[in-house]
Amino acid sequence: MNFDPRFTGRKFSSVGTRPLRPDGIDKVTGRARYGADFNMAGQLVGRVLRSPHAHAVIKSIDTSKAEKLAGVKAVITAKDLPDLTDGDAAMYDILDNSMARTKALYDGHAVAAVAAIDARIARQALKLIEVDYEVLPHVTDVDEAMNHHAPLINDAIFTEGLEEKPVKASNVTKRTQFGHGDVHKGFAQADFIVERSFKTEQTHQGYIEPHACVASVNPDGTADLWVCTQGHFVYRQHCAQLLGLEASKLRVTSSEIGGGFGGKTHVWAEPVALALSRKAGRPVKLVMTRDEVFRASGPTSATSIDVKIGATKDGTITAAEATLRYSCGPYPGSWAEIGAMTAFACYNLENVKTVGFEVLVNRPKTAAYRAPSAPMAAFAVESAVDELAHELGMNAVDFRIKNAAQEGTRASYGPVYGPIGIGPTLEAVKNHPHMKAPLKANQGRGMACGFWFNFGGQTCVDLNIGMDGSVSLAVGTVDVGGSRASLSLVAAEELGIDYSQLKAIVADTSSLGYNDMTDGSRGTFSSSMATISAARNAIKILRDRAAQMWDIPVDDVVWEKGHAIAKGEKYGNLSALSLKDIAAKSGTTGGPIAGHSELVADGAGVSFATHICDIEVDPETGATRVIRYTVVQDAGKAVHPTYVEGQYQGGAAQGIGWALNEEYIYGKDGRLQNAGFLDYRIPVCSDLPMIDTQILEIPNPNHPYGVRGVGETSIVPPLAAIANAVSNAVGVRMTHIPMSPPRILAALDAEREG
Amino acid sequence: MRYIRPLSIEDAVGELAKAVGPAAILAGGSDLLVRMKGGFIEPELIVDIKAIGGLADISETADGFRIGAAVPCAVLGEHKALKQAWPGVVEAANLIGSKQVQGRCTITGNLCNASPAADSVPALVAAGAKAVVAGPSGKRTIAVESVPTAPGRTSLAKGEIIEAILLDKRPVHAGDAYLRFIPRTEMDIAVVSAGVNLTLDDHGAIKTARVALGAAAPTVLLVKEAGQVLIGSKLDEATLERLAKICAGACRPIDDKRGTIEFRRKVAGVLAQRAAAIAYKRAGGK
Amino acid sequence: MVEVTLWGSLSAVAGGKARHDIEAKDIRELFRKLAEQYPGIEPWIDRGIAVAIDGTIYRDTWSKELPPGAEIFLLPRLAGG
Amino acid sequence: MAGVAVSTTINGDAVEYLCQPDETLLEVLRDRLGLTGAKEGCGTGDCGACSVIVDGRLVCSCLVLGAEAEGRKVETIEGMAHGDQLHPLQQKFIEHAALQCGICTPGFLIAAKDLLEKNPSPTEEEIRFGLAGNLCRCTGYDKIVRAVQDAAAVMKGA
Repeated sequence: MNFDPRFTGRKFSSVGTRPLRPDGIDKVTGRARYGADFNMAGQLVGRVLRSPHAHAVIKSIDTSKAEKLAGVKAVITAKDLPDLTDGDAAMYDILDNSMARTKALYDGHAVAAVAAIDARIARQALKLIEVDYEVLPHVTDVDEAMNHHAPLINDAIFTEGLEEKPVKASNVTKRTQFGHGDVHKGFAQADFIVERSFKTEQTHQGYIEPHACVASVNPDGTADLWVCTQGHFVYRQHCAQLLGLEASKLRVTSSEIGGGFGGKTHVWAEPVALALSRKAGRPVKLVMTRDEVFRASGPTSATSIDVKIGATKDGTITAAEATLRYSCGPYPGSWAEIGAMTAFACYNLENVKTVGFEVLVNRPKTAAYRAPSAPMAAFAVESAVDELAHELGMNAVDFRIKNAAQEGTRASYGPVYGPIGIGPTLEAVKNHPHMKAPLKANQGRGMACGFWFNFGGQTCVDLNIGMDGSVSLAVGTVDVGGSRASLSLVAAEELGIDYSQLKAIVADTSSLGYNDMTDGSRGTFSSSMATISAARNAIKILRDRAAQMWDIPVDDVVWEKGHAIAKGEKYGNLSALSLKDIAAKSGTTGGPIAGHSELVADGAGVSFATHICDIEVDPETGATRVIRYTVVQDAGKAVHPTYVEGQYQGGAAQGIGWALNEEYIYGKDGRLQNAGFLDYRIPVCSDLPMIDTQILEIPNPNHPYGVRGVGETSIVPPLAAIANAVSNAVGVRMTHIPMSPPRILAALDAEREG
Repeated sequence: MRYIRPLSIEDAVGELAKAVGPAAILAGGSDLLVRMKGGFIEPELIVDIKAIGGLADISETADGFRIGAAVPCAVLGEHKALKQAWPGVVEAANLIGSKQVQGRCTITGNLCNASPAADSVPALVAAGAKAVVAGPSGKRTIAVESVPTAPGRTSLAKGEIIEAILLDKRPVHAGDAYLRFIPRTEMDIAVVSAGVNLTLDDHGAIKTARVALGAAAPTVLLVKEAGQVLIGSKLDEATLERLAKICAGACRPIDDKRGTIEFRRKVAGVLAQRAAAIAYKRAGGK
Repeated sequence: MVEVTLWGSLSAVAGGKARHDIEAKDIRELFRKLAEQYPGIEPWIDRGIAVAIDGTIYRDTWSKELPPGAEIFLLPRLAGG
Repeated sequence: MAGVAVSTTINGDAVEYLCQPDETLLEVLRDRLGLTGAKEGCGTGDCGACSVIVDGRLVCSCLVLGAEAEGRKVETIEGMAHGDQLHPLQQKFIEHAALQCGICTPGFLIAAKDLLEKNPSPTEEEIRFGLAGNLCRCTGYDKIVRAVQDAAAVMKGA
């Protein structure tokens, strides 16, 4: 496809307005159908048996009693799934995580599953399955797992990326390194150096909708899967590959999705549901309980990070270094690598070095969570940057402005930046009234910056024009927060028609070409590019049809404001044809009018944000209260500003929860102790103030409208912004996230006792 | 499994007494249904007591208040006279769970669930509340603090039901208060809590005092020494400091997912001080 | 001829050198030539390598041209949330 | 297990069903009656996504037995709009973008309706504490609170 993605600086009529979303009424009336809201005839209920041990060899599983229970239609274990032992390692891990083959690797790891005629019988059947475990020593802490004496989780893993090939297996799967210059030289030039270690605990995406699917496999090898996912095409590929189905015969329909934030980018129970259906010969509905969601679906990494930053008296950073250790769960990942890349991305550094270590632990497989790995690295770096500014006697914002990356700066992760927004967000924060508002006793203000790459990827869109001139837009990126409204605006903009003439839907995998997931802040960025391309292709056809209707050469027809116009004085008496006029005649001018596009949306512009927050601390109890919060972020171009604000506010709220109260708590037995919303404490309505937003628009040169992804960056600064605010309120540097009241009170007491 | 909805307390007691397998009493269900869902109990008999006459009412008697076992906590908050007489008890009851849970949960259920962190219990213990127990061998009235014996265990015998909680009529110059510490602003279980109930003499000095702590030991603690230290004082700083010290010392807390031993000790003292100040003010002290 | 910089871990399998001068017109040719020269790179390409051209990251557009004099940087292909 | 026969009223309509003694009202609504507007986010009363109103009281339907609905009046999200006329809260939630994924929306709307019926002029703080039993992970609550404020203003004016 010859599609020119370059930014043109056009004036907008639809983009940038705030119309009502097309799925609004369904969602306020309870009609919208989510993962668990769908049923099929003859459907069975699937339930999964999970390991109560953090680490154990599965010696044998006896399912015979469960199979004999009346109402049970299928029981499966890993033996009923393909054995990928000598195949693709990544696919092996995905399947092993869905159903443990030889060892249970974490508390909650699936070991068997049943399908029965109702939930009660299914639960009863699980109790009849006898698993003989040989319990092994376990390790759940990231630092302990790196210790030489730690129990080995996978004895076939030898650390990659070391200069010398290791001779012993290790829980460290990979070492990665980024940076440039010479940090030793840089630190030698510094007048002030701050060096600190930080820890962050594991958090969960905390979507309110548990994973849910309905799977139906037919004897002829065709299958249907209804599922809440961020990427139904990816689920199709994975499920087909894992179960030996042909991808095009497995139709995956994405339901409305009740939150994902990265956690619904991986298959968990879907291969199990398909396998149960195949064995039972009936559709199977499998819905996780909240307990299962926490114990067995994707949390983020727990981390341990060392940071060292040096600067000269005038406030110039001379060197920056970080070592980052990230937990991956029991399977290899690249989480520390992302942390190592993003850690210093906000700054213009002559000498910088980051090293990441990927660490296996007996916890659930780490999954992406909104700008995965970046918030923890930003917490450590932005805390140290604040401390350094303090030591230098410089204002924290001015210090960052002085060292901020700009166009032409070599990023700490390698390449040189194009036009970027870190400087403008800092300037906006400096001038924001929030920075000047007075603080009361026990209150502190903090600010911090954040970076995220943003991604693009494979994208496909169909745009169909009905004979009445209405337009349907079929996209393949799942709508997680209003993208159907944004993409309708883009189509309306390009076609020159009114938003109300359009309706956007998310098409299933059999109706549209492949699309990557809605992840990496790519949904609106990528699908808007494909929508523009599809609309332009449709316009070509519309011009051609108008030319036919007028019987003039198509080159003389231009498209303006939703109309075909005959160009040139000789056509003076031809009045413009609207899209509707042309559509009405389409049956006799060549048939249906549609615009299709398939493309790789590359060139997603990087994204920066700076946040400000005020926190009040009760010095007697360590209780915190968020008094005020402001988000400033570059959107490139805000297609639907209300939903951009929503992304900013939602990310900030998740970051606030992470900073203050959310954490996975494991007992000495390696079992998760807080697998529910009661003790995994996400922010409630009364915990938060209004979250003010300021949208900056520094156009992305690689998108026709200048759009950048906006979904993820907003979760990056809050951990550090809040840590800086708490530290400023109480005068003690907080180095362990979450800053729960017991941790704050302990830090205060330690300080008081001197 | 059977679900029954008896119309009299005698029928309920009779059904419970003759039940062969595990039986459960259902009032608000906010603990029972969670435990059933988690597979922690599988009752063979569920006795819904909400249709029993009188159990869903709050009545004012010559001696004080009688709060039926099936009265949802939200109703306590809507009862003006009760709120005025026992603001600490009512605010404690209104801290349990969310608005949704408030519409269902009961203080009797909160007491019988026997959690050391139950919100209404320290306030009830501080208030000197009593429980009316109906059982196969008749009725008895006991102090609420004698109901829980350990986490999840009560002193109630098979077939016994608490049918009401009794609160005394208030003298002039009386006030109570309850405070808990939670990490969020709502929806959490108390990490530690304190209930204080005071009466004052005509000069504003404390005449009687009861202090109870929650989530500080296996059962809610009535800290008699803490009450004694308040008597005769007008809550001067030295008294408050001693109160905090006694409360911190009386705690026998544990380290768990909600807090540490150190944190609980320290904050128990802080909350007792703050609750005492509120109760004192409510009693008319200056 | 373009100058290509590899990130730390990748340079370890490319003779320990971060900078390489390579005659390549687009990303596809760049990958092919790198793999010819350093066979150890091939599994990395299979797992995913992103190419930053003057700061813009390309993950899948292997037909993307490499303009002479452009800043070319190879990065791991990452996942988002 | 002995089934329990229940006669109740749901959104003004007389409804009869047979349920298991341990079956929750949420399961009955969703699995027996096809009223899937109430969602199960936790099953333990901690998220509010299953909120319904029973005899004028806001409750989590996951913490009510189906058998308990006998003789009661149950209101669910499916009964909130009158025909094609959305309730002002529903309208304002759409206008203010008070929903992103929308899974918590039915519960929030029911809880907000109950809140405004009991307190037609709530302060921001009263709204925040009144809705603290409903978890939202997408919005940070900002736009939800604004939508409720705006709906309250409209309803008072009406």
